[in-house]
Amino acid sequence: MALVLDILSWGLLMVGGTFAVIGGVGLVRLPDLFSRMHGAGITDTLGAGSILAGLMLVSWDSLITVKLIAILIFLLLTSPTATHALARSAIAEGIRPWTAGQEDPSSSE
Amino acid sequence: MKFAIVMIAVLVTMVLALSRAIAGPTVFDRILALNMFGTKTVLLIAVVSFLVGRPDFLDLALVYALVNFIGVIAVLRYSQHGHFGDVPADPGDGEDGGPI
Amino acid sequence: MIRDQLPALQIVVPLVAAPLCVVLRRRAPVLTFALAVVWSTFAIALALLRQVLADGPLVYALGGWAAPWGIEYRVDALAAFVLMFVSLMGAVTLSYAPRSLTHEIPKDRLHLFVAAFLLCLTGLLGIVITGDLFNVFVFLEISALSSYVLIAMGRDRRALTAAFHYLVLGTIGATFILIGIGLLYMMTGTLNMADMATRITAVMGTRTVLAAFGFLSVGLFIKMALFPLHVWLPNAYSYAPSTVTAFLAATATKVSVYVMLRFVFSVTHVRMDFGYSDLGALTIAFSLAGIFVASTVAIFQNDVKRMLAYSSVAQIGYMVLGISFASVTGLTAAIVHLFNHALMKGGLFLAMGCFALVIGGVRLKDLEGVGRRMPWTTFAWVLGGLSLIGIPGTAGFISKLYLIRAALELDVWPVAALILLSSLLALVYVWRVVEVAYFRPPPEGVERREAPWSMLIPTWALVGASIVFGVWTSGSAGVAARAAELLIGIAP
Amino acid sequence: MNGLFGLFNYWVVIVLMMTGFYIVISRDNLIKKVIGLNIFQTSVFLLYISIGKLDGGTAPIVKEGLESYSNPLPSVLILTAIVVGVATTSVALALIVRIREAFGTVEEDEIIKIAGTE
Amino acid sequence: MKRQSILRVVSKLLIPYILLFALYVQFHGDYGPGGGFQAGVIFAAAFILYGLVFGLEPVRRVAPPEVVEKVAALGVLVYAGVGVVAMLKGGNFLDYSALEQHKAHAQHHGILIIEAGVGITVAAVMISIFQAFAARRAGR
Amino acid sequence: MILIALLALLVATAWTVVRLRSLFATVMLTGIYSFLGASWMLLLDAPDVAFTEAAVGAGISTVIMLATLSLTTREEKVCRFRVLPLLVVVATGAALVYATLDMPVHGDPAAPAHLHVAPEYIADVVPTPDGEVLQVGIPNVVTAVLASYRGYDTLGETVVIFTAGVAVMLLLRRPRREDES
Repeated sequence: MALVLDILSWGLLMVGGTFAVIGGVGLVRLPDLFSRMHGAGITDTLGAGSILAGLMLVSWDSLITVKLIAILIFLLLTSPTATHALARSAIAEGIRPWTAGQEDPSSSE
Repeated sequence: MKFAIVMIAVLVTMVLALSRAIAGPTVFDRILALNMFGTKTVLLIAVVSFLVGRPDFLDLALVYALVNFIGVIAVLRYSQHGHFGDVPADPGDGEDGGPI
Repeated sequence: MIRDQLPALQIVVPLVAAPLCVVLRRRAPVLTFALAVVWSTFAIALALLRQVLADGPLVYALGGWAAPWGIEYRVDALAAFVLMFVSLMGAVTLSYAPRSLTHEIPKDRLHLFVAAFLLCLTGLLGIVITGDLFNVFVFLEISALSSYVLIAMGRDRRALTAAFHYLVLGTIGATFILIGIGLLYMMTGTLNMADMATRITAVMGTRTVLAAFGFLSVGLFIKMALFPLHVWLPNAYSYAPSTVTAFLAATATKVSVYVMLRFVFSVTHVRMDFGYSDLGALTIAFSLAGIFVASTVAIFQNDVKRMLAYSSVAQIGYMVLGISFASVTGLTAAIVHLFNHALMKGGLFLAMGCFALVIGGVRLKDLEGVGRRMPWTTFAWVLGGLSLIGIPGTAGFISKLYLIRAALELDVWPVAALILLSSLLALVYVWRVVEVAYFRPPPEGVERREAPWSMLIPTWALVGASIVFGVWTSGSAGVAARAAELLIGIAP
Repeated sequence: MNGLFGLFNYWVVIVLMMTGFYIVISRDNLIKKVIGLNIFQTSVFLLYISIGKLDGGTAPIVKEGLESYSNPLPSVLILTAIVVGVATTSVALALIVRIREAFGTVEEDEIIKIAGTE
Repeated sequence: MKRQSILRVVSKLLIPYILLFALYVQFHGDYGPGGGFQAGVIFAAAFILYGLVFGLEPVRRVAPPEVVEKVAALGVLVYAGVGVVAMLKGGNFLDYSALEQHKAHAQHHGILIIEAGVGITVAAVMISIFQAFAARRAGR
Repeated sequence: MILIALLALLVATAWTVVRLRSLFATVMLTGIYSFLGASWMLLLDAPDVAFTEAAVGAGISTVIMLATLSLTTREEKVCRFRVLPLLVVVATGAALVYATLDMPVHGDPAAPAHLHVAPEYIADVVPTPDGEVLQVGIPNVVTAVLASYRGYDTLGETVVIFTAGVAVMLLLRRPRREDES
């Protein structure tokens, strides 16, 4: 049982770490705000989710797991909310999503 | 071991987010990077507290998440209205309006 | 029982009074209450001074914990003396305040202003009484924060920039002090001054302690406005409300000088044999430069408040000069000048407040013929001015006398000569005002109108005291000499 | 935390402190000054905290099975200093708001120019 | 931001839990990181979030500036009051041991009360600072 | 390793703050700076401080600064290089580096700070002036020192924050009548 938990947590942590880095690369490399948002969104939910789940498996102690769950719920609630509000504000400001064929908007500013 | 690897991954992500926050170019890019940086810090704290064997410090991670959320909302609020006073409840608030 | 608790009451009374003022809120009760508080604070300080002079230094363990672990108050003759005159200044200036405040502060915020004043007083007293280095920083910040806002309450919009400028420099100074404290803590492992004094001997010559000393000194020099770090002071004093200027000019910089004294002599034990060193020579040069430059600048000011502010910078030079002699006489001069300068500068600025209230401006040309319009206020101003110059029979004379004696003791007669010469500069700027006030005709059509009694009495009390202490020196110089002996470590 | 890191750590913190200090004294914009002040102070906090660290120690919250703890005193001092820092910041910013209302600008050189004409 | 429904719903959902968390930090300070100051800040953060999302007026209704001002003073009075009571009971200022017969309990209770004082002051001051800044509009 | 990485990030952030003219971006970076600093403090065994720094530096300060920006300006007008400040800074920095040369090495258990005063706090055996040893009995030593041994400092801290509240209200509260000149 302990071994299974250990392997599972290894797996989750690694997956989470990978997602985090991929999202980070996306944040830097993707061409415009909205696609970057997508990259950030992945790390915030999936990356954070897997890492925290991995940590939960390590600590089968009650209080710590409760705290981890609280953090996870908090992140899952706030991060998409913030991103959503951000996207709406950006639209309201007049920033339009970049579509293929356009010039790279990040180079124009 | 696994904690160390994840920690490094999170650190790398933080560096990437920071570089986006520094580069911009629009305000919203920076806000996005700020938000991501905050959540990554939360993860870093969580992982590190396991790494050094004091997982009872997770309260801190929760505080970071909370502060980060408020920070991002404040930044958004500022960039949108330009002030923190009362917003006149105008139903015709243009693009901003309408329930989802 | 009250006797044992005096040191705590000294701080607790004004500290608790400040939030109570915020709760009370209504103008009349707040003012009455605050006046009662400041005068009882002064009474406590007097009782404390008597007790210390009779029984020797007092130690009070806060929270009931022994010293290096807990924080303690340490009241010796010097601390009690400074506490006495700081609380005296608080009491006198606040008694003077009501009339001029209604003139200068919006009505619905008066209770907040009084609270800030009390907090400033608490901070200054707290710095003086404590025996813990970090606690000095905390109370320094209480007094600093409240003085920033007190200054910003001036009617002129430049008061705001003056306050901001002071805030930036003051915070840099405080941060330097914080760095210095950190380095000292690193080397000794303690924050208690008495404990540090014993533990620092082992690491005295190390580069870290040297740097700590440097950072603390620079921080304190900024706070006390020693030339050339005085840039914040002239604007702050010129644009602040009169009451605030009088209070701060009489206390804030003095308390920083006190901390310097405490740190140099109680913690690092500079003793007689150490005396006149290279470092001493350097500070002597700086303070002399400060005295001359600031006095000269003062001569060319047309705003009298600003003139007095520059004069304050020069006076700080005298105090630091006394400290750098590192002898009993030199220290006596510095300590007695703390007190005497508080009296005369307080009096002078209060008189300025009277002018400002009645005439509306304090530029030289506003004061033309004021000797005939407001004879009592002007005469008070002149007496204060004489004391500033150091005419025999005034308190200022006593300070300079000790200072010159200290210089002669060390056989540096050029310094003594320079001190005398600098008095001539003071004579010039005081004379400029006297000339305008008495020998120019007042503008057409103004009547003789004196400042209200509630303002004249406090002004005269301070000016009168500066004459009294010019004659009866055992009350000031006697106590100062005892404090100096204790600091140098030759008294029992 | 080897020997090499021993002083290196302090030096980087010093660089941070000086960066903040430079911002404070070199910028005309009042808000930028306050930001510099913030960075300066935060870096001093870092200096203090590194004084408190003990090799092999953990956070000073006593727990069964742990032997060596880092020094709690710098933490306590810095908690106080942080509070002082935020208090100073908020007063400074309030002053800036008033200055802007009175002078119409927050650039020091412009304010000096305006104030000089009075 | 008045019209952002998702944000409003999520914030409304979160605020009670933030307040709860502040209380946890306040009273858990003896055992873990945290204490009066941190709790006060988090408590104020809940109000600030409310103000950011719903506007200043609702916050002023919940926490009128005149009341907040007095509450801030109250916190200091609570703290100093413990010290004064200790003095009245024959101990030194802030000597909690003098508060009760059992000294260890007295220390414990003393710490709890003064931490509450710190929390009250900090929360009130932070809220009032936010209100003061938010209520001032540029260009007026 | 992670400490060095965090320090490098801190330096990068601070230097960007020097360069950037957009105050808005600067404020956000200051928030990030606080986050980084707080993480660093956590790693150096100061969780209470990290807690406070995160809540205050990244939370409250950011909000107040943004509020100030909204009432003043977004952009710094000029951002020029200046020699004199640089000299002052270099001199100060040199003095500090000079100070480090005789310092106990980072983390050294034989440093005076670890041998004096602190051990009694941790062991909870602090004496009263009468020599009696009294126990506070709280696991979090930082809270014990903060609230009991050095409770007077904390009272001072509370008063400082109260002073700030009074100051801000004095400065920013609108007068009842609009006659303030």
